[in-house]
Amino acid sequence: MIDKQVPTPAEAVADIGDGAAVMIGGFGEAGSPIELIHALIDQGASGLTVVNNNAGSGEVGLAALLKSGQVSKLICSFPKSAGSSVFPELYRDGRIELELVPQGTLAERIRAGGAGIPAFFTPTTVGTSLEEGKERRTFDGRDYVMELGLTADFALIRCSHADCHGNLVYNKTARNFGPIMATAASTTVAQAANIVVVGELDPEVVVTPGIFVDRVVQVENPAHESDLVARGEVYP
Amino acid sequence: MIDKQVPTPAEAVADIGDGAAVMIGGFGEAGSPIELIHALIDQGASGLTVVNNNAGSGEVGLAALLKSGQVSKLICSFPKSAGSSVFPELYRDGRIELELVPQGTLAERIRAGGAGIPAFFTPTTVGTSLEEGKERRTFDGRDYVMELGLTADFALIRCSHADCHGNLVYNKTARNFGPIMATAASTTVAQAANIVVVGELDPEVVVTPGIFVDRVVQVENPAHESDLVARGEVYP
Amino acid sequence: MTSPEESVGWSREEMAQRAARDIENGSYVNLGIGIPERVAKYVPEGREVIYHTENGLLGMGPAPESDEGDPELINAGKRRVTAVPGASYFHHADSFVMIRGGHIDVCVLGAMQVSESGDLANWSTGEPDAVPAVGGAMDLVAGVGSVRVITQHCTKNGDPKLVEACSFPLTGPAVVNRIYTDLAVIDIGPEGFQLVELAPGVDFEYVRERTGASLAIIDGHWR
Amino acid sequence: MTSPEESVGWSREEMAQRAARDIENGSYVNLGIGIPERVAKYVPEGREVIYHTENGLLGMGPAPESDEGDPELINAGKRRVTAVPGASYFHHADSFVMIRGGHIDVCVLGAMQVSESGDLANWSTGEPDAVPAVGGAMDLVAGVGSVRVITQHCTKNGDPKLVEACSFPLTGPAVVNRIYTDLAVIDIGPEGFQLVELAPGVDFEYVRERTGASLAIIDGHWR
Repeated sequence: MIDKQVPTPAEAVADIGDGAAVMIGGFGEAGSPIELIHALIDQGASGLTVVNNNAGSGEVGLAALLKSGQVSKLICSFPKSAGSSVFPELYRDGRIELELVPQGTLAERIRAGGAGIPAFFTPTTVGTSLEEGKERRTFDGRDYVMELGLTADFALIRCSHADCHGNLVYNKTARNFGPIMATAASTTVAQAANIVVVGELDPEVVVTPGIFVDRVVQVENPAHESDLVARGEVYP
Repeated sequence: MIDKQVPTPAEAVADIGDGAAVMIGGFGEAGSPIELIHALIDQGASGLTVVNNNAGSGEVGLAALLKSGQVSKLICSFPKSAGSSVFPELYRDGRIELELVPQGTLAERIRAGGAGIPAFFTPTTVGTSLEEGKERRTFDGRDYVMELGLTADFALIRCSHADCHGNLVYNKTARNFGPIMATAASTTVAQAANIVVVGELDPEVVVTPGIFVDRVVQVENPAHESDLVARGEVYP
Repeated sequence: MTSPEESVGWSREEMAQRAARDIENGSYVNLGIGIPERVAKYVPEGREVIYHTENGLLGMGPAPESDEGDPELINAGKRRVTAVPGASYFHHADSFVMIRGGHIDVCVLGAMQVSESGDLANWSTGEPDAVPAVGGAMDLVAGVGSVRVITQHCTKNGDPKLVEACSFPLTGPAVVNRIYTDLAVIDIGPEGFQLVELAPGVDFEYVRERTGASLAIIDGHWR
Repeated sequence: MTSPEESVGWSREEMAQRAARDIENGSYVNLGIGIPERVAKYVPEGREVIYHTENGLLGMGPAPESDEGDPELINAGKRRVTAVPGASYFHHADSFVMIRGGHIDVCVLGAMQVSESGDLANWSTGEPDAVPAVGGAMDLVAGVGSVRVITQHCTKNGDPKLVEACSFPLTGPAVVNRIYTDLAVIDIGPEGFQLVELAPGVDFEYVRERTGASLAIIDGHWR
């Protein structure tokens, strides 16, 4: 009776409003929910804050979303890529705000957001320019900075298998930010290459329990960003 | 060439010294590394600080370790059990110190200790007597208390399958504290019912990666605490 | 103070049954040890509810048929349970991500006292020689969306358990949303205890006499 | 300042080879993108080393034979890799538990500058119009047991990269343990740069001239 499946990516992202904070899974192309991102481009919500480790490549997926002008702020650890000039151009033109966060701090802030932890201390960035504006504190003779948990209105992630309860498993290094983003968003949307019947996923191997997932949408043969970029595709 | 297997529980715990902090896995009997605990009793180290969610039952396993007088302090969320008077007697006689920590805070403190997070904020205990001595702070209009990460010299845990790299998988709700304790101890010792060749565990289903485990020891038919208690067994 | 009258109001099973009526389809629920556990079996047909147990299982099913089961498949009360299709296992830190992070919709707990502002006391009598044990109760009340309590309206001595201010140590301040007693269903409203429903054969005055703080009726909000 | 002489010292491959000699059997290692990646193929036979890539894989193997592989099995440089027997996948928060929690024994990184107190600058030129990108570098230097650097001794312009104080923004202060350059192996000792070993055909004076801070010889500690 619990059935979180929605028929199409378009329906899965239909209620993302202007100004929403959207976490988008993936490290490079692995785990990037391209079809959901493209649906968000079609949908047109603007003034978005996007959380992703990177800034996309080529002019598809995340890079295309940035290019569309829908994103006003990017929270990110590594917004450079060999294959895209989209973000650098927006950034140099002052058309997008960047919050640069070290990768491990980004991951931990998302995990904290999902865990009801409003803040934590980390050694990362102590003594660097990225420490600016953060509170420093000493524990056991070592210095740490305080970082805040990060939450979002939506998370868009990609997995290999899902069931209608929202239980998810991932493929190899496509796991990356998916499981933690699923915990940190008010509404989590997962695109899955395969949707299986409830009970088919072994309870010992479920990576994201269904409690963290609100919608699953089947995308049977998801695109690989590198293929699209290699073919010179541009979205839309 | 990497081979973390040691032949016996006795050898696996031989270097636990007087005054050591020892995390012991398990929630009730599920995941309790009884054979490692019994080896620690035989070994005789004293003045131990033990971290476990409970205080054991009957007079075997954790309860027997407490009864042996080797433990000077217990960090714990629920030191009561229907089946044991060991802890209450020690506690009322002032022969053991108790640090009472809510279960979720205990888990998060252990996870933080393993993650290099010295402190974090949580809403749990705000406005209660267990808040005493903790720093309170407001984030976004809600009050939280600061809790410190918890580490230990040793972790003793129990799993179902291990390989010689120390990769572990668990059985059902015996997973509980094992994976986080493995990250938080300088030396982690895992007893496994089955030791399999490296490569046999699917990389997608490994719960504790070998990096967190220092020693694995095979205990082919581990005792179940409830069986021992039902038979009225007493250790040693 | 009046002594409890066994023949009046709901039985323990009926209290669990009444609480079960409020469990919504599709919700994620954590049930405390004791009477709250019994809620699961009374959830009306046609609703699918997923039970969380803080020791690392989402999708907990009932106790196994025989005395068998797996000693490593237990609930927070350390009793053997089963896992339903769609279940998942996880470690303790992840389990409390679900609780502290606000992902569990409902928990149902026992109580020693509840105050009119929703303070809950259910973990300690505060007696100096008692062994203190808190478990996951403070985490649950701090993190779960809707905190509901099942309790006798009065203690064995006839003292009210619904009070102006708790005398026992708190589990959490201003955390309770709804209380199911043998006499009534009562919400914590903006102005304190608020009657939602009376048990059969019990009238408002009867409940008010046995409540240690003022009890309001909100028009049309109960029958 | 002298201009770089191509014929002198170690090649890039030899620098990687030299760094590989110091990777101990059984260690857990994270290799940065670029030259550091090449260290893996030179680890002496008879040693088993487990490679971590921060995007969620412990037990990373070399690139797949063909151009095939799996686009979802990549390393931190976003290139396709393989997984060796005994590998495991995990999410990003767990991956940085390994890094921040001090579980990774060694990382080998590139550098723009290293100071005599072990400060590392390797993420930004600090130019105002550059797109800043930090990735996992700050986490690695803050958490990994031994931080080692592979770098040319001087820039293309012949300026020293081993300096008294970094002019570029820091990745972390006092974090570097050992530096492998084309000219020498140098430790950060209690009193600054400390020569461990000279590349073939390079003498101490040659290295000292090209080092932007004092360089010590510890008796018997190099040959």
